[in-house]
Amino acid sequence: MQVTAELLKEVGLSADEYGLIVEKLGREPTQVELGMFGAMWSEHCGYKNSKPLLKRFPTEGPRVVQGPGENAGAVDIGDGLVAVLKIESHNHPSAVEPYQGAATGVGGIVRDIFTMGARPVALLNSLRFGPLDEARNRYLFSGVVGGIGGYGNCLGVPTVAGDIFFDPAYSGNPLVNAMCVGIARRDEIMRARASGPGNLVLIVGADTGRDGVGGATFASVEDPEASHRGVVQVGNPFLEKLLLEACLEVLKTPHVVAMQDLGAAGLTSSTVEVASRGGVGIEIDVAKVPRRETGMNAYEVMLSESQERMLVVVRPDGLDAVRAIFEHYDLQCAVIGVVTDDGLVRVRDGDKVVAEVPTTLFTDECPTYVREGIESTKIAELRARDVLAVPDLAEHGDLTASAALLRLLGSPNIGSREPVTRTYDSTIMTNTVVPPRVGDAAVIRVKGTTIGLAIKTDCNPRYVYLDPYLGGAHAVAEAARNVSCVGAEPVAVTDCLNFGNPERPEIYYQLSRAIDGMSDACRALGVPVVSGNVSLYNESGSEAILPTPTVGVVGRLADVRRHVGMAFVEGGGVYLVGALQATLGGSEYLALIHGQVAGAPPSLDLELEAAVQRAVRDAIAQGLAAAAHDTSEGGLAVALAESCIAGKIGGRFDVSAVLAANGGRRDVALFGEAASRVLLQAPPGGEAALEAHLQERGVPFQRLGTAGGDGFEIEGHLALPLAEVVRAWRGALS
Amino acid sequence: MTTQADGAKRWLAQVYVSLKPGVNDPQGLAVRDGLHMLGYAEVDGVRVGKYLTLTLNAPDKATAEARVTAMCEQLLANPVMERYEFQVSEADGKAQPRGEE
Amino acid sequence: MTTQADGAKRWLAQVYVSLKPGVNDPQGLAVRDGLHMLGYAEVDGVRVGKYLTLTLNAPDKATAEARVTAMCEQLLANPVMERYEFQVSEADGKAQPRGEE
Amino acid sequence: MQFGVITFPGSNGDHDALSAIELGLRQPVEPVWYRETNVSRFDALVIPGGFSYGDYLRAGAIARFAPVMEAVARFAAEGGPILGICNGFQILTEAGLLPGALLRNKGLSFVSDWVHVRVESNRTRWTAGLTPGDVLRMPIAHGEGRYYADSETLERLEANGQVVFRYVDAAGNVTPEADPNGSANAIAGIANEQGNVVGLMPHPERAYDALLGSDDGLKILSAVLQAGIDAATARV
Ligand SMILES: Nc1ncnc2c1ncn2[C@@H]1O[C@H](COP(=O)(O)OP(=O)(O)O)[C@@H](O)[C@H]1O
Ligand SMILES: [Mg+2]
Repeated sequence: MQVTAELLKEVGLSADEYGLIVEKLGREPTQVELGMFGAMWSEHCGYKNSKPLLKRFPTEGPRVVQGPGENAGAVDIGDGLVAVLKIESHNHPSAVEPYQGAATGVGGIVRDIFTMGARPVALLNSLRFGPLDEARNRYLFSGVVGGIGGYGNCLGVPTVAGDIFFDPAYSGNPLVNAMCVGIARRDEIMRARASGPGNLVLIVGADTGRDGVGGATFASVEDPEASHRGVVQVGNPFLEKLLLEACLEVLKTPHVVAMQDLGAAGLTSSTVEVASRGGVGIEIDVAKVPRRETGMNAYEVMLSESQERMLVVVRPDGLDAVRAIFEHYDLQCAVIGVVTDDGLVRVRDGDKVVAEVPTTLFTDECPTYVREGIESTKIAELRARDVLAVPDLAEHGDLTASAALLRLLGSPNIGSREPVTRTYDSTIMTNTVVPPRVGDAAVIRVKGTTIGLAIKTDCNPRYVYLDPYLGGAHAVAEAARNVSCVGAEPVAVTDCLNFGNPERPEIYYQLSRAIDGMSDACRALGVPVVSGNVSLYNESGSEAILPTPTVGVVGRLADVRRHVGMAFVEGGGVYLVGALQATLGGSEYLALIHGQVAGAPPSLDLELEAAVQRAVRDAIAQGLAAAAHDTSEGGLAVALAESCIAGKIGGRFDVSAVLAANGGRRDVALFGEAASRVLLQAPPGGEAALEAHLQERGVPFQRLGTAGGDGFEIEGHLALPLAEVVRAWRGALS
Repeated sequence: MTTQADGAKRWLAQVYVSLKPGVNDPQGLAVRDGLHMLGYAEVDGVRVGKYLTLTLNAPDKATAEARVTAMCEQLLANPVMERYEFQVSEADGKAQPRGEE
Repeated sequence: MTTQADGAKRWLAQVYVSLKPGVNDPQGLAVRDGLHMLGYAEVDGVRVGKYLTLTLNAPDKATAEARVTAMCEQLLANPVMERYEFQVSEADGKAQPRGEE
Repeated sequence: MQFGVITFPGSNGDHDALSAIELGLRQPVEPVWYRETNVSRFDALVIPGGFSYGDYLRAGAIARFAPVMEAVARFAAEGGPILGICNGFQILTEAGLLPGALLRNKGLSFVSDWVHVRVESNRTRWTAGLTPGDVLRMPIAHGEGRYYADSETLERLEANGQVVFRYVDAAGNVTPEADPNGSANAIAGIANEQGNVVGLMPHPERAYDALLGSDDGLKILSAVLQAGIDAATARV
């Protein structure tokens, strides 16, 4: 085999890395081995740029049952149960074929959950696109949303929450992050660690085709269009549903030693990973892998990313029982190899050995890079800009408070998500207590217990762009705050680090600082990171996306009936809990109305954040609150409007204290953004009790007014019929 | 066959869109299995695509064909995973494409 | 064209399933609107149906046609709202229906 | 009363139907795998929602030929109560046990929402205890729920009182906005002539607990229970 620069480029290895392979192997790799190294040493599988940074995350805590390193993380939720969670990106495939890219993203994350022996109970999605006035972005948006619904709906797992954000930086490189949560018995969790030489390796599910050959490598280079030559992956949720039921049933038997889904880099990564985690060797024969097409070679079979396949390691005496279960579900399963004790990954094609490499060479010996990060001066300048140089709101003219409010509510970053969430089945499984749009986070019950889980994804990428450390911390704080706002205690984080090319110092800086910020926030709020995913090289035309460390938080409610939504009820007093100061820095208002992404993002006092969240969720748990809603994009006025819209009720609010705290700037008071702030409503007549509670907790709070009527009024600033407010908000995504 | 006031004629285009070779077709597999369940064991492969009928006005067949090609490239087929073929014939004067007379 | 050991030949059936006249076709309307938006104002009607390709073994064309008719009646089309047409021709000897060579 | 819930490959509402009957209705219930050929041990059958055989080709088209369907047809012919929910409704129409067909929603996309339906007829086994005019709140979740039948069939259904549920607003009025999928005559559910087989697109089995937003679905499930108890009492 002639190893040319072109060939190395195709498998995504540098000349140095190739040299290292030859040195460690003591010979030139075969073609199949080279392809396998390319995949295993890609960023996607090998985390070569991110591994040293990921070590900074706090990953331990009293509830952690499984931290990073397995297919998904797991945390104890009581009653002998664990919540299993994981988020993953499918950005590059979605840029090429949005429907199938997003659909197979959902399929992949669901497999990560049931591989652990957990039943998937909820799906979330975190999406980023370029502006919808460009036709290509509209095509990507509708394709991605269609694919997420198409797959999840068919599978019968409810899609209960998520977040969507638009910015020109995502044109040509949308982000599609899918998260899944499952539930398992703590003592029944399965791990993907092969053991016991002589145990059999089975492949189950779909036939193998040429789909996505080279996908892992492709996810680790810029410009997906040019680098993707494989056949587009088409998902089959129907088959996945059978696989899901069959795998959960098989895992109830004593015959299974390990289970691993085939994701990026297909058979290559799944065999290497089960062997490496178990510290054993593995031998498979590609000739035994059922094919969808004729004429496939060993290289293609080893690197195919055909969907809906699982690797199962079973004890030989359990083979018949396991096979019978798969056959019951009309699934084919083929014995393709055995676990060995020689520490080698050996691939045969019939009689011929086409690859034979020590397992650890693929994993432990994968080079890692610690790079130097340097902040871009352009961004430092943007951050330093004086955002108060923009003119304040006026009594008359174009920039009145009511005009600004209506524009903000109609912004695609703020307005109604109904056109999206209506296409996702959110009620299947009969667990959904707080569906999308009803609360800041989704709440599902855990059948057979009083426990509830609250879940939400979040990340304000403008904050991260302007200040990666602070923005990373905000992402964790906001996702956790949303979970607290329905009454749950945040217990675990899963994260998806979407960044540009880490080989550029200014991108590496963003990645490294964002991880620091996230880590500090996780520590302060007591939520460990138990799983995650890294997606680098998100660029198109040499422009990187906004740095987007998406955070998914799972929270726990001891009594699921004690929850609230964000909808105001008639007659209850409305309070602002948290600090009164806000800023236009990094705000939606500044971007939408003044066309600037600039200034320092809101400051974040993590102690205050923790105290506010605790006070809010305890108030809810004690039945002292009727509604809660955090103030995020669009600031206080938008948050008040959102809770009125949700409650189909107006309200009269007085923000003079907020105005005073912000130096009399009306724009800052109404639309400035801040962390650690929550709108909390008392049930009618419950104001005194709620105030006493907040006082006792020592968190700052301010009464703003009362909900009621059919007008939306902020005294001295704006007064609008609720119907007009609703209309503006409704049209945001159409 | 109708000729419009402006000299344009009405054409019927029958467009067949199918998945490219090698692209996984779960629907085709399910239909094949369904046919086997019904005893049609002689069927060994099924692929499912789209069949679109369009009526359009154009001065002549060559123009109609050129326009339909453009429509296929731009909208009717997804070049990442599909391919298309079509036939253009004179429409029979009815207002709707075949399928809606 | 292949002839099997048992004397059967391989046939390719191209089946076109479309909605009956009078059955509302929102998908066809959406495609038409999409074409108009892209500037194809000359299109006045679109209907969307299914295009299935099957390969099957049968001793002769008449048998193949009779079997495909039965498949359409039983499974491939729903007579409540659909109708079908098909063509049977000799398969070109490849293992898969057109679309998967 | 012994309930059976049929699972086809790709059914995904089977677990919900089992939960609703077990936890909501508190009646014995058993899953029935699609390869079974005998369902005579049951007093009532539910064909649940989902994507049987992936909904490939047409929703319900392949499932109607599954082995269990012959037994289901016999059960129906003998007057046994059958409720087809969503995909179950689609399967029953494909199988000819209910007239008409369910086509792609008028808006083309899948719709997941809460709707109101009005009870139009209580001359079925699944609405016996209800009063025509009653409004029930239940979720829907489907992409192909637009009820279609030719005009003759529609007239016959209306005249015979076979239209069982219609989409309405919260006040019980038929309005264009209240119909989520463009169904003929805003039909959400129908019955066969005998009234023992009922199909509907909304999900009563997802509305069995107020914590989930409504328990109106229990009214439908308990109607058949009450009808069964009445019949048993009459026999005694
Ligand atoms: N892609 C999505 N999928 C499902 N639900 C979503 C999605 N995007 C937003 N939502 C839901 O819409 C509501 C508002 O979300 P978001 O605007 O992100 O709230 P906030 O900014 O207050 O965190 C939430 O209930 C959220 O879960
Ligand atoms: Mg948000």
